[in-house]
Amino acid sequence: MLTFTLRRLMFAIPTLLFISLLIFLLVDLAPGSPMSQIPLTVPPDVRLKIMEAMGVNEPVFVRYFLWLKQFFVVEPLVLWDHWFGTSYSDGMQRIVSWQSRSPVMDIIVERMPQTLTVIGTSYVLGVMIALPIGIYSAYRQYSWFDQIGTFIAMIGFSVPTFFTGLVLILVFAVNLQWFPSIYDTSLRVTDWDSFLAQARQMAMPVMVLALFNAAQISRYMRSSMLENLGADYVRTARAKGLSERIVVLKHVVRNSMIPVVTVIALGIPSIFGGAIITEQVFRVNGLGALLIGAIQGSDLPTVQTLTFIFAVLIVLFNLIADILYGMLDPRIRYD
Amino acid sequence: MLDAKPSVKLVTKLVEVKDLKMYFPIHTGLFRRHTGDVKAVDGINFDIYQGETLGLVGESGCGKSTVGRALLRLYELTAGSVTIEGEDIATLEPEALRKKRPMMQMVFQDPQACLNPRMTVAQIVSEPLDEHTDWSADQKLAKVYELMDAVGLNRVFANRYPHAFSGGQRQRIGIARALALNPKFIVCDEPIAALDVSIQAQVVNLLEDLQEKLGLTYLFISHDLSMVRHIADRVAVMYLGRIAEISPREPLYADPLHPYAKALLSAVPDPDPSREATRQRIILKGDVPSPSNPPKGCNFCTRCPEVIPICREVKPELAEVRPGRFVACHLVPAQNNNAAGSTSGTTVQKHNQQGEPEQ
Amino acid sequence: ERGADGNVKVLYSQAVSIMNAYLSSGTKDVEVGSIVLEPLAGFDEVGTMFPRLVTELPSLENGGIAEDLTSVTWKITPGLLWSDGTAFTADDVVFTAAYCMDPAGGCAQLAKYEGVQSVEAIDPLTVKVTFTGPKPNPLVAFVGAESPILQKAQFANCTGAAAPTCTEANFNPIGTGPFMVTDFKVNDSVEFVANPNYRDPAKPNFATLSVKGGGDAASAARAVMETGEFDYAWNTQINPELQAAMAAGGKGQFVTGFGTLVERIEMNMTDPSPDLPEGERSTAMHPHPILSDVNVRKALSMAIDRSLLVEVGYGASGRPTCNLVPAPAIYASPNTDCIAQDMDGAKALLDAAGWVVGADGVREKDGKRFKLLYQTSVNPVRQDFQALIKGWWNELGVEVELKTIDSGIFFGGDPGSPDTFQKFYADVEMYANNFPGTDPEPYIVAYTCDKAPKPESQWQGENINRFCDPVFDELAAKLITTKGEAERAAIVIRMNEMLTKDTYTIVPLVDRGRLSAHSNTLGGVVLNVWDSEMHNVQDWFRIK
Amino acid sequence: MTDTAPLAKPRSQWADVWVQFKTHKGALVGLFVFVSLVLFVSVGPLIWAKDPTFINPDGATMIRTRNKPPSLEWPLGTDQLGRDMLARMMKGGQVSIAVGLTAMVISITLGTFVGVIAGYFKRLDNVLMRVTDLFLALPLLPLLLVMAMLFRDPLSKAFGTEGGTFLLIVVAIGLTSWMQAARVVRGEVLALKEREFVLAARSIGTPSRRMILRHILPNVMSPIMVAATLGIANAIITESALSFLGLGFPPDFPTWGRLLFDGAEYIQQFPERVIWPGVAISLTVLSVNYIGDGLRDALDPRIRGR
Amino acid sequence: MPDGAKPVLDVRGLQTVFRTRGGDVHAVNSVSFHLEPGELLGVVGESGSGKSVTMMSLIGLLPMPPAEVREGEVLLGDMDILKISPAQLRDVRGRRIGFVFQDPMTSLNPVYNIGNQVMEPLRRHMGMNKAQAYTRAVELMELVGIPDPERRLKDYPHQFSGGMRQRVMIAIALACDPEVLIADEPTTALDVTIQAQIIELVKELRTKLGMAIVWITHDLGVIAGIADRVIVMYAGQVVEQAPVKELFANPQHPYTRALLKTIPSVTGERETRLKVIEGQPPILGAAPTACPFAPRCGHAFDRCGAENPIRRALGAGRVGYGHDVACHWDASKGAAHA
Ligand SMILES: Nc1ncnc2c1ncn2[C@@H]1O[C@H](COP(=O)(O)OP(=O)(O)OP(=O)(O)O)[C@@H](O)[C@H]1O
Ligand SMILES: Nc1ncnc2c1ncn2[C@@H]1O[C@H](COP(=O)(O)OP(=O)(O)OP(=O)(O)O)[C@@H](O)[C@H]1O
Ligand SMILES: [Mg+2]
Ligand SMILES: [Mg+2]
Ligand code: NI
Repeated sequence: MLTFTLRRLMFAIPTLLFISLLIFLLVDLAPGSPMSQIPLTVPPDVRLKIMEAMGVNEPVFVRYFLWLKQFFVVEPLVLWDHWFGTSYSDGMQRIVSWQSRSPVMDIIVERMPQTLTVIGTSYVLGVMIALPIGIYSAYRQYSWFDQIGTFIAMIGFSVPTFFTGLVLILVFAVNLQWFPSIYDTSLRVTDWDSFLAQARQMAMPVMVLALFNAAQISRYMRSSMLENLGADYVRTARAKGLSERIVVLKHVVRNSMIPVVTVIALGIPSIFGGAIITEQVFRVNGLGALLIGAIQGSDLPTVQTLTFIFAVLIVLFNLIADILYGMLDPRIRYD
Repeated sequence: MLDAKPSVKLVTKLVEVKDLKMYFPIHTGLFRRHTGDVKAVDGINFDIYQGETLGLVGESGCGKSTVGRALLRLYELTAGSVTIEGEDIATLEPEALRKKRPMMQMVFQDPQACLNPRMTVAQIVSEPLDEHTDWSADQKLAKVYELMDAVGLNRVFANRYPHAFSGGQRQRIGIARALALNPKFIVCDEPIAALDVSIQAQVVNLLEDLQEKLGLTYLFISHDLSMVRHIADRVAVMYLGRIAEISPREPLYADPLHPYAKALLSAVPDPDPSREATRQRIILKGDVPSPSNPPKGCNFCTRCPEVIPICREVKPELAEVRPGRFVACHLVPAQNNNAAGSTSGTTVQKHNQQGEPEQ
Repeated sequence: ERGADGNVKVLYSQAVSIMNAYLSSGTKDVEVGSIVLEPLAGFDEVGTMFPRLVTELPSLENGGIAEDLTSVTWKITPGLLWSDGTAFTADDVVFTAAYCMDPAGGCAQLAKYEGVQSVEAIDPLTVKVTFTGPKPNPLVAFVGAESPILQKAQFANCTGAAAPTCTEANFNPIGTGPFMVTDFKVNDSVEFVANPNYRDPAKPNFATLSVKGGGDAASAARAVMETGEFDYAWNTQINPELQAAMAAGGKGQFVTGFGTLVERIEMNMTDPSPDLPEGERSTAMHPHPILSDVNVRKALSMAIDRSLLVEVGYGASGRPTCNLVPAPAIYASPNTDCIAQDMDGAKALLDAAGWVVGADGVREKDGKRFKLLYQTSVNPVRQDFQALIKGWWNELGVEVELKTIDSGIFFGGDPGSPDTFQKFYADVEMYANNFPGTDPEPYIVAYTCDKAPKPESQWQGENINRFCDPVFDELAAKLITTKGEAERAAIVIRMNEMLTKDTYTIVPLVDRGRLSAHSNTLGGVVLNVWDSEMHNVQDWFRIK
Repeated sequence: MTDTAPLAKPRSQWADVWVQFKTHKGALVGLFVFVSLVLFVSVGPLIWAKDPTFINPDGATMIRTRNKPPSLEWPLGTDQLGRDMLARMMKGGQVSIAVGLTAMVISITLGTFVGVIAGYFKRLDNVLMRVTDLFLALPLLPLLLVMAMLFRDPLSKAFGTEGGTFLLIVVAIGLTSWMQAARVVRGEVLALKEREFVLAARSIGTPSRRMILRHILPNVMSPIMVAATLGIANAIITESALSFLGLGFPPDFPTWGRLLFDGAEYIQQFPERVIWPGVAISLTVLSVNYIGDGLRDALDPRIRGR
Repeated sequence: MPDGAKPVLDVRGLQTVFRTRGGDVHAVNSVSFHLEPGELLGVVGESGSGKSVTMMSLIGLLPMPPAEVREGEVLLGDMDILKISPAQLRDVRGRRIGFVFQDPMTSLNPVYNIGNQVMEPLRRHMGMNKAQAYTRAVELMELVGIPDPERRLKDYPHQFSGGMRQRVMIAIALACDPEVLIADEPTTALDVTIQAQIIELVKELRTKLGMAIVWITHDLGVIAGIADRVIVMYAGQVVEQAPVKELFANPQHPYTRALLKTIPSVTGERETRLKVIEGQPPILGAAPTACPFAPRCGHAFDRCGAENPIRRALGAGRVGYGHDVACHWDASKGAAHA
């Protein structure tokens, strides 16, 4: 297992480097410039000067290698300094956003909490809803419960989140006034009241995303359960006189989880990627909103850094999914 | 019988297998270094004569299928040579190999799995014709019908899908496919294992009829020893990638020489309660060792009831211990030393194919 | 009383990315920055300049402006303190100029300091700005929210190439304004508290202020007008039906103000045909095969019903206009002859110009079809305008193909992209533009021949239509040296009419007002389109 | 089983599929709904011959006819510019369904191709799977923008604006959504490769190309069908997202996605305007999904064989 | 009762139907048999003849739907286990009736270790705590001949060979000392040498524990070696029942006879040509109105196509005890049965 992990990690490095180069070239080639957010009233010569100061006009490979150095040398050093109070990174140029002129990593760190709480909660909630629904739908295949579950899941797939978000706002924020329509990122949970406030402001975005995630995962769980419910070992378990609850929850679910766990693990990078539309609708302003804003503003350092981190996460969770697979299923061993 | 009725004509070797090795590599570690092998077939020698049926028996996982597949070069051999009609299959170029394929065919173990569920019988049977002839559609169809008649399938079934057939019928489709290009040599890899007793007999009879009619040569792989006794002229007993014994049928069944062959034969239940009650069985203890890590010396030494110290040290070679009987065992001393290691040194006489006495 | 009214919440549909207007000229950054950083003088809601950190405005009368227009002297109000308690001095003003004029700094407001030769501190409370030559409109630097004063002590190490590294200072500048930053989240939210050292001890009325950013205009308006979560929403441009519905809700109200922002159609005077080799498309080398004819352009303008456009797209926050410079009043041409739609007249004009209706209803001339590509940025109102105008032009016998481009690309000016508004690879395009402050000079002189975007200048340039008239160029040269408001206004009006009414090079459509919303419990809001909308946050109060 | 059934006339595989398909109620309803939708958008405009982009050039009339609720004259009402919603729904459906189907075909073809090659040729497996990772990691927006920038004009020149845009959109969607299908197909092929009938074909001497076409592809149809049904939904929604980036069709060109997005602005005053396209998209996705369910069952020999 | 003690298991007129889309499938048709204490009953018949379905109907292991036990009673002692509640039935399964399935490769849950699976019935039925169950599991493993049980209990099924897995299955079935052990083709998937090991093991355990066993197989050789009594099934029905020696010596039903003839043996005369049973097994559909073997039967006459024969005893005794057969033709007379 260890060598398998190491091997995969080793192969991941060239892959990731290549991906990073491609992302860089792609974002650089993409039309749009960091000037698009600047009003037309700013004259062209001033624009050119601003671009120059940002370093936009350097040749692309110079910028790429500078980014590489910043990402792999400077930023880790900054982190080191931060933890151990040293000052190795003094005077080194960090990756700086063209839009806000602040280090991209700081922005990412700043955005992490709301992304993790909102998107993370919705993912966890989605999974928690999806699993029982999937299990029960499969156990009672073609029952009313199953049919309705299928129907709702399909709706969950097909209705875009901007639409569900809007409907929720109109119902719960405008008409019922239960929940705020705008997420307050500076809210700190210190007591029961602020906890309630936090719960209320998370309610709607979490609902929207949980519906979407649950729809997908419940389908996987259902089909996996269906496959395993007919397996021979289930019959063996019944022949031992075990109760249905134990047969299903102990024997079938654990086996059915094997493929589903990898699906769930592979979905986790998308938490960090953020749910772009939902974040915008409710102004959660997490990483997804950061990325989309950066892309619209052609903020190359931010886009590059964020997408590269996502790429790392994708590769990493691919690996984690494989390892989980190996751990859950004793038949698979990676050596 | 072999001795009783010596053949008048000198029989020719169709297939010559020399020191065949088939290893499946195991790669481990950070750099996927080649650290070991599954020695599925570990250096075996035998010949198959024109028109005979060689039975290949042994327990599950001992490498029977691997031998069968290697013979048709469905695997790239690790070492050794397989000469069929004077041409070494192991070294043929892909195109030459493709040209050679019509003369050697295979019938598979699982009649369900070896037929593409989305092709009709006609499509399945004519696939070899599509590949190796440039006949018109009508010619092919005519040949397909002819083949279906030959294996006893109603022509009406030509447009059906495999799922609509019983196991025995499916196996006939597989046989028809194998016959399409008029092969000389057919590897039958457990063709009856998945079938019902009553249907096994139908398939075996069919194979025998075809052999008689077309002069085919079979390698008949099975672990059903009673069926092998019925169909094979000579039988090879394999254990853990090596051949333990090759003998003509009757002497083997009457008097197995290798301890493993003895155990194997004694384990076959007899459908006669009175005989079954009195029969003495040799029950082997323990499990088959892993083919990736076979024991030193004789590979049967871990389970052999008659094991002696030398077995654990020295690998016994296959040697002719009685006329036509080859055994790899230290306990069975060779009578004729110069024949050690190979069957090629002696002229094994073919037992009469047609003249099986009608007792 | 300072801080008595608790918290006020402001919503910007574009999020704030930096508080330092010199590093980003995005309107939202400038406006939110103005809560902390102040210029020496600002504009009020009618566009009149007034002193903020100085005792009086420099003028020829009080000697603040030199007779020869080559220098300005500012007198700083005594006793002013930065929010950290240190004294505000002339050095800070001098430093600010140096900060922005540093060639390596990439200052976004460099245009404000154009023509400035030097800035010096005469004494701690007197600053003198010297220009390279006579400057008819000298009160530009240090005036308006775009050119606020930075604290020297805080930014001393942040000049030139080091400017972007001072994240802390850029996010949390020390200022003289009514509030100070306590928490800054990039592109998300900013938290403020009242500045204890603010010059008016009774203000601001609110103890804290929060600015949240992101989302779209409709939901921003909703947060004020329907759910009441916010007190003020900036730039809530939504369709008139929704405006009406929300206004009826009773939780808040919309406020409108008109500035200089004009939605217009620009006619391409050069040939954008894709058949031309790259580098010759939309350049002066090839005049436009159809639109070069002034009557054709006029007919296209006459076919448009501007009132209807306003009604569909803007409601109360827009009004039809025929001018490129709609305000301030003295600069605005009285021309209104484009307001009434005249379809028949337009058809007659085209007939006269030789464009006759062909078999399929599309006009032709010399075997050439009257077909236009009409592009604009992605925006629901613009798409409605496109559809409406296309309908009218179809009625005229003109075939119209529509195209929309993401605004990031359209306005991005990337010379590599074919879709920027400067490249203008279309026959007509629509967008809005305005000018900062009250002086239209830089805005109007941009239409001289040499300012046309072309490959040699990396497609930079503000003369989007590639309009070229020597008479206009002469007027432009004259304007730059003319002093006296009335004389300048006459020239501007003339130039404006040359571009619009005389040649229909630019077809103005709508004078777009600013539409913002505030809740009924927020008092003291005065919408100011000439300066920051936050120009008087210190006066805001809670209506109880 | 069928062995002793009276000797029926030989049926083609598709006839069998249809027989099995018919027993799946959901699939039949889905098929009916989908065919109705296709008829609605294709035959509908012939019956309801209003121009979906027609705006009354007379301002006064236009103002009077905007934002109308459903009535006899405008069965689905009118939009904010007085355009007939019924005509727009039909026209929009043509584009959405065409884009959905074509983009799905492209993404499935690509995904199947990559999946089959990766699964079948062991040497290419690692490379292709890393390419799949790469596509998963690439930021889609810049990718689409670059594609539009590079290919929009040449395509428009070659196929006209609409044709060019259509091609660009379907290719863009196809290129960015094949990864899931590729992963699924690869897994399936890996398993299929071990099946004995593939070995049987090899013993006959069938070369790789024909092996894939004859033996592998027909047997990965079931997972492909599933991916296909999800693909249509994805493509219809992605198309609408593209038009907001200005990468889609010209703005006066209605599509369901765009109608839904435009209608969202008016949801409070005229909710029907979002309901029409919303229901249409959901119905399409639902019906295609049920059809896919039915097809998957019908194509599965284990089920069909029962 | 004329023959022996009171049966431990008595099955009467069992009928099981599968409701499928293509109509009902009558997989088991009025099957009756009984099992005496300490007896080993062999059940033979070709694939699809309803052997497994019969046994699984007894303890409700068939998926319902589509399966449905229409009629019959199954007396375990004095209790009709078809009529008891699901909870009571669960107390019977594993506790009083142990079950060994056909395919050892898939019958164990791959994700739990062997120990866990062996201990499960012990804890469920015997109320043992973990430690007790563990001790017992070790004993059981030793009983079925698995060396080094302490270590092997921690292993997972895939680490066991087929034969060892089947031993584990047997250990699980024996865990609670059931009165009845039902072994459904326990050796079909195994090699001859391993099969011999398992048969040897069961014989040994039977003498040691004295339970009644039902042994399903289609290998007559195995039956000959271990069974006391045999029932032959064809198309969901019992066509013949007899003590093992009697059956081999004096088969009555044409199917049994044909079956016995098809098997080649390793000893004795080698046939030049194998005998076959011509034709195909019937398709199970509606309840049979004719003898299902009639189409393949050499002795069939018109009555066979019109009436499904019921089991009749040969000689003295009654059906189910001694020798009985379901056939219109009387082999001993060589003529139709009266
Ligand atoms: N492709 C392969 N890769 C690695 N090992 C293999 C492969 N194919 C077969 N083996 C191993 O080679 C050995 C022999 O396998 P083979 O299939 O030839 O056995 P067999 O005698 O045919 O068994 P059975 O009677 O079960 O068919 C086994 O241990 C098997 O696990
Ligand atoms: N779920 C089901 N639905 C419909 N028919 C079924 C189902 N399960 C079993 N059958 C039918 O019941 C009949 C009896 O099957 P059973 O498994 O008992 O046969 P068997 O005698 O055990 O055969 P084998 O020796 O192959 O195990 C078969 O014809 C089979 O087709
Ligand atoms: Mg094999
Ligand atoms: Mg069975
Ligand atoms: Ni069938």
